[in-house]
Amino acid sequence: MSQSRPESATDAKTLAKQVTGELALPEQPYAPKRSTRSIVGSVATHAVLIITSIVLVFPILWIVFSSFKSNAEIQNTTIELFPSQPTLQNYVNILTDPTHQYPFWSWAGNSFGVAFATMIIGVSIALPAAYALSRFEFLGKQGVLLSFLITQMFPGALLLVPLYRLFTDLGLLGHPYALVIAYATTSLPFSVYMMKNFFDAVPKELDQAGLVDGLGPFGVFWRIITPLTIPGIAVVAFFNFMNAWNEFMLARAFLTDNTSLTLPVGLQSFVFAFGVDWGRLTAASLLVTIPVFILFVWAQRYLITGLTGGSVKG
Amino acid sequence: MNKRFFIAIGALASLLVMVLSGCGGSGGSSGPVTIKYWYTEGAQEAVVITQLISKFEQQNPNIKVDAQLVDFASAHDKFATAAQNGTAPDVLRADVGWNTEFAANKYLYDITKYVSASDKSDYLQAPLAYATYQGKLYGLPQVTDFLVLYYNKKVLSSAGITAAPKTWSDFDAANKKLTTGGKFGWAWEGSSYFSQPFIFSFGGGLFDTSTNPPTPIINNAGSVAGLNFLKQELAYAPKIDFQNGYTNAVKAFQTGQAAMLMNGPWEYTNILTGSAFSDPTNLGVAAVPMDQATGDVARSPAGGQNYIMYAGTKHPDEAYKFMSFMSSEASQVAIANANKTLPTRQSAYNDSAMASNTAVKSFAALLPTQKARPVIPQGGQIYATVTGFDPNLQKFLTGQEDAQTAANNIADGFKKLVAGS
Amino acid sequence: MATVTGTMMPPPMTRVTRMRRYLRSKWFAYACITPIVVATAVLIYYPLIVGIYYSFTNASGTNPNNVGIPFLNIPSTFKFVGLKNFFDIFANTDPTVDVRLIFLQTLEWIFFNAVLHFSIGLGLALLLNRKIRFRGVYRALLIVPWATPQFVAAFGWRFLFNGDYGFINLLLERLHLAPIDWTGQPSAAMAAVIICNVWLGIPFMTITLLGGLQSIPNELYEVAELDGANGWQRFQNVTLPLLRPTAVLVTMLDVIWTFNVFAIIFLITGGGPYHRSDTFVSYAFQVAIINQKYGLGAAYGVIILLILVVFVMIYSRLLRANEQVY
Amino acid sequence: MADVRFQHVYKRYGENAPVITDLNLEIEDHEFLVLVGPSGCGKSTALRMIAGLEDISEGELFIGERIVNDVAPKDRDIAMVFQNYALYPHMTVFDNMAFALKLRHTPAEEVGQRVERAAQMLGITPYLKRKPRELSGGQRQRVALGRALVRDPQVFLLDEPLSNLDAKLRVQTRAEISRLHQATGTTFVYVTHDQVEAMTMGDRIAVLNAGLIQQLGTPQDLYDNPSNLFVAGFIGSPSMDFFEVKLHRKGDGHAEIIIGQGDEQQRLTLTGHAADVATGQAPGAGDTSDGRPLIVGIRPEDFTLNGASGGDGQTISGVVDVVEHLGNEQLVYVRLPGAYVPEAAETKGSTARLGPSEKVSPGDRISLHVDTSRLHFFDPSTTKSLV
Repeated sequence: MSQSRPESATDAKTLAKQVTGELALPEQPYAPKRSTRSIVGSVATHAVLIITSIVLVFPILWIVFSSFKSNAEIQNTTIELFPSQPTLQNYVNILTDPTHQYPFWSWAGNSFGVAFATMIIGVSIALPAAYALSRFEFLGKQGVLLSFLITQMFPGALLLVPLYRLFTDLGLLGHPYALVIAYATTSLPFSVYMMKNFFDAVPKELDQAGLVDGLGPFGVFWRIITPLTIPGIAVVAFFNFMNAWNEFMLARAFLTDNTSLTLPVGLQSFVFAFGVDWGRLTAASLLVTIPVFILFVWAQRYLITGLTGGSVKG
Repeated sequence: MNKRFFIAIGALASLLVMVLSGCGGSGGSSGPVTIKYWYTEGAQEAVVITQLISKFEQQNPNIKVDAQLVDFASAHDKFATAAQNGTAPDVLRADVGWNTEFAANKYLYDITKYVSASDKSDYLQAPLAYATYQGKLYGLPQVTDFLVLYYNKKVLSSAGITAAPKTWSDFDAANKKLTTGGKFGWAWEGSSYFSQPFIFSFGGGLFDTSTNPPTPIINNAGSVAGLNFLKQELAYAPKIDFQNGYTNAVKAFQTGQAAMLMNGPWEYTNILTGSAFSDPTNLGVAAVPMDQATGDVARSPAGGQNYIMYAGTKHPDEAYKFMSFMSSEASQVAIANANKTLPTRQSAYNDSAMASNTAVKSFAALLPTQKARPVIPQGGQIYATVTGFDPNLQKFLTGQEDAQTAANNIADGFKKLVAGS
Repeated sequence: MATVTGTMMPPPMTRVTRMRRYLRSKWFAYACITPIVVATAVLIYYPLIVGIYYSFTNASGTNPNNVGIPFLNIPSTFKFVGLKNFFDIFANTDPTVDVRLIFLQTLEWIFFNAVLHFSIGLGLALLLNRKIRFRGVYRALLIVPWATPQFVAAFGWRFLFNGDYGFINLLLERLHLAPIDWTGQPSAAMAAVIICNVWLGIPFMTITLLGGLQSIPNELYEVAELDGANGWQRFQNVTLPLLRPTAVLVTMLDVIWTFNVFAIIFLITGGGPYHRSDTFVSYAFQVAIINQKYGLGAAYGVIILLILVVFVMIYSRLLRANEQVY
Repeated sequence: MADVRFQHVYKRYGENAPVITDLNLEIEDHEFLVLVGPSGCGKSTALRMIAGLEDISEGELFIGERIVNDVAPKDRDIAMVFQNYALYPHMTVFDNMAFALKLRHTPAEEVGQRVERAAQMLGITPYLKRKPRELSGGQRQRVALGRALVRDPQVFLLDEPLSNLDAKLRVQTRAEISRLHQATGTTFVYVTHDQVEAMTMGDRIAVLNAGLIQQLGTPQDLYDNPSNLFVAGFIGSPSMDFFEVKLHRKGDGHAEIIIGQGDEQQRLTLTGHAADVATGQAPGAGDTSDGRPLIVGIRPEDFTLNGASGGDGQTISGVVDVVEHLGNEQLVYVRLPGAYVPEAAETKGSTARLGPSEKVSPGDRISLHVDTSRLHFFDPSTTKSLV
């Protein structure tokens, strides 16, 4: 046997199954037999979980309820969960922008465009790199891996000034799409790391079967391995998209025109020097959150696999 | 390599081109010139501004105004960012404090040549001074403002207070009477800018601009006395949430929870939307109280806004046309009538259309209490956290530092600020 | 290579042949890796070097140390000042801010977030690992904060923390407790931003640790039970050691993410009062962008990098001990 | 169809000792060659070199008349069956089998026919529309074979193709692969660690250890004339029993070996071929001087139970350790003096293969008759066979 393939056949099979989504849900988790647990314990467990769930969901619910309240009602100093006179006015204000001051659609368009472009560029650069790192031994590989490990931890604050100056010199400051360059690049190390985990889970024999069947190295990558890691690619794409969708610091520092803002910075427009328009802010927040939420519910299972290298099932 | 791959790459590339051209494709074409304008008014104040802009566009079919709202709090650094990059608006409504700073940084277009002597002499002297740097004109004053004492007439009279407090001891006495049963004598906004009436009225100040560089006097005896008095009177105000101090204070006054408030003319129309002022005549306007010992000195911080033009503008003539339209007598009157803010032109005060504007008249009467702001290049940053003004004030108010220490720290911050380090 | 059938040993390969042969087998790997290497070199490492260079200058966006604006024909006037920025930071000379406190706050921020994320996450994971009713429902609800964009969370919590009509203080009032001055008191402000970030981070911890728990084979518990281990002993001797690799990895991710958090601090407290809820990251933004002190801001960036390098060194040792990825 | 030739092939990873050292091997056209050896011996590496999946550090590899060192796998016209089948999970069985043909732009009609034919041969026609994950292990194995079969390649490579099957299926598939070889007449190169597979399937077997070919030959040849201790221990189940002995040349031209020392000492008088070897009369025999230490190998079937206690110089006695009844025979583990256990041996200790009716129980002291003409001699220092 060659030294480079330590995993046993059964491992490879399980992993292959996992990649193709075949793996059944994990066996029943270990649980002490019901009889050994008292009713009191069970009630306590549920109580803790219910309280925690409430605490975790409440801030979002509060935003939901508030978005249907008038600003006057929001600023009421008595606790009032549900709007007494529910109104859609906040949503109308956001979506139609009657005062031409808060171009929500421009922000959404910018955010979507930036996030989408980040996703496309990020994935198309990260994908082949992750494949190479997963499959080949080559001179400099350790260096590349180490450099990714380090850059993965660079905070935005570190690159803030130099990127700000670089973008200024290139005349890119203020253009939302210039952010794509920064976003796609800064999320690359992590994208590669995640994608590599997905590739690692695909048995190398499939590459070899492809080679023997008549494919070149690119053909193997593009026609065999890429189709097999579509969930992984989707997760990396989602990760890139979300990163760009949520990024605040660089957007806040680099964007100036009201119409060129992305959503996070745009929404900040409702926080004025002299107060906050909570009605619009909550409504807009909710509008921003819902699509992300739907995507997230789908992606989170795979996301964990990607983050933890398959050592953990979601 | 196979066909599918190239198709994918091609699609990707064309997508990128489409996406990127979306942001680079504007401008450059002939036809009407587009002027980008950033305004910083709040939603209510901005109504008249947008009306004026469409009027301007009607009168000048060759000039389009791309008017964008930029929040006042972030307008300063957004303009600075955009100015360095060439994407700044042609015209900006800027706080008077920023005018000198931007001019000193060479971000601004010298408009001296456009303004005739007669036009210049129509502007009030104090606001015009803020637009002037090293003898050149860098902006046109839009509004001037200062703080006044708003009071709830009904509440005061029912507490047996017949007139608005003239001195701080009146103010203190009134607070003692008014603060009962969940109600407060006054509400305070909780930020450095609003501490100035106290600092100034006891003989203190921010800078002594007669020296070069200007010397901080925020830590002189008068300033410290003012700060101590402020803290003492906060016993009669609702607890301050520093992040939301401004709105909370205004709201407390609007709803009758607090009987007095120090704020500017810009807030007048908004205050009237409050439940305590469904009868507008219930709102009283008086001068900021004075310290008996110091006397009737200028004690209310002067503020205001100017129209300024970006040095990198490609259309200075059109931009100036727009600026001058916005600060014309007619426009100033329209703004004053809509927002009850103070015009910067002599002629505007004498305009017949202003006759019924009692609010502006009552503000104008208090103009002598206005204390000019130091015209220094760093003027725009005096109230920014960088100087430590707000941070140290907060430390003082929350009992972490005594007034003198806080004031000394602020003075150190001011020193660093003017030294430019 | 020439055919040498017949000779005992082929002639030794020359360096060039070796190289050519190497590239022939590895060209695809290099082709794959080139875009990313170029991208990170140009957009991460080059800016990094520029940033380090700036940290030795007094560059700023305002006169007299202007970086220069080619667009407006303004020449650059900033100068090389050596280690002055770092001296200023370490000597704590800025009267407006206590750098030592910001350092401590950064540690405080990371420590409380990491500890609370982990302990709450583990607790919930253990509860959810039991065979209980409505497990799916709880799990779904738990994910809500994770799916919430950071800035929305920040706005939401800022709303809840409002001193006047914020839900939390209204609730405290209702319970006849003293309302908390969330933005005025340093400790309360720090608590506020930590609470928001803890809220955001719990789901990730819970779900990953739950996954880790579920991947522990049942047999081990059964064996332990046969060996006479009670619940706590099983937890100690089976759960904890087997969960360790997962725990180490997610804690590292958590610490990195937490360290980088900016929006929450900036949007909830703005770092206030008087910088008492600032971390290095949020403070660096104020210095660099709001105050346009690029030189000083870059110096903070370098310090942040140094902190991370130390962290990476410690952690990579732990990682190696755990035979983790990379 | 083509032959495959290794000429002085080396495989190194970095600076480490080579994984394969000076491999010279000619696999003939139409031949079924088995590469066998313990894990890590380099057999898979050698196979993967033929496939082009592993670089050759030094030396040449020929397929037919062509040097293929730098030929990409796709251009070598070989097919390979992988240990874990390596079926493309995202393709149906049909597509899996048709994939390589499609890549070679074979007309669709012909692809269909060839897949159909191969599927029929392997009995997987009903599953053509299924995805691999819907198949059992045995079915997947057939698909993997089918995928290689439709190619009609020059060389057919199989890398431990049976190791993931259960015992029964393994035996069935073994025969099936042999049939396939006969049907196609293609060169087969088969890698396994299981010497039973090697013995049952290979025309010739190459035994590898530590990157070196130990012996190349027909199964019978390997079994009868292992060239060294490794092959002797590796081939055959249970393994050959080994003893450290001393050669004693008697004056009368006969020779005997002395097993064990002191009280334990036992002697066996050599006969037949073994005696020829030990006395240097067989061609190629090495040093056979008196008193020379040797390692002697005895196949377990060369023992028979001898009720009477020896004295004829053909008997050796020891204590029974364990008895395994297999129905047709029984394996008796005996503690014998001087027993020697080489590394590669499957069974540790001495084993005798006895008839099913012999009554032997653990603890018994038994005498075993040895067919002393069938002993194998190895040099203890070189481990090479004395012949």
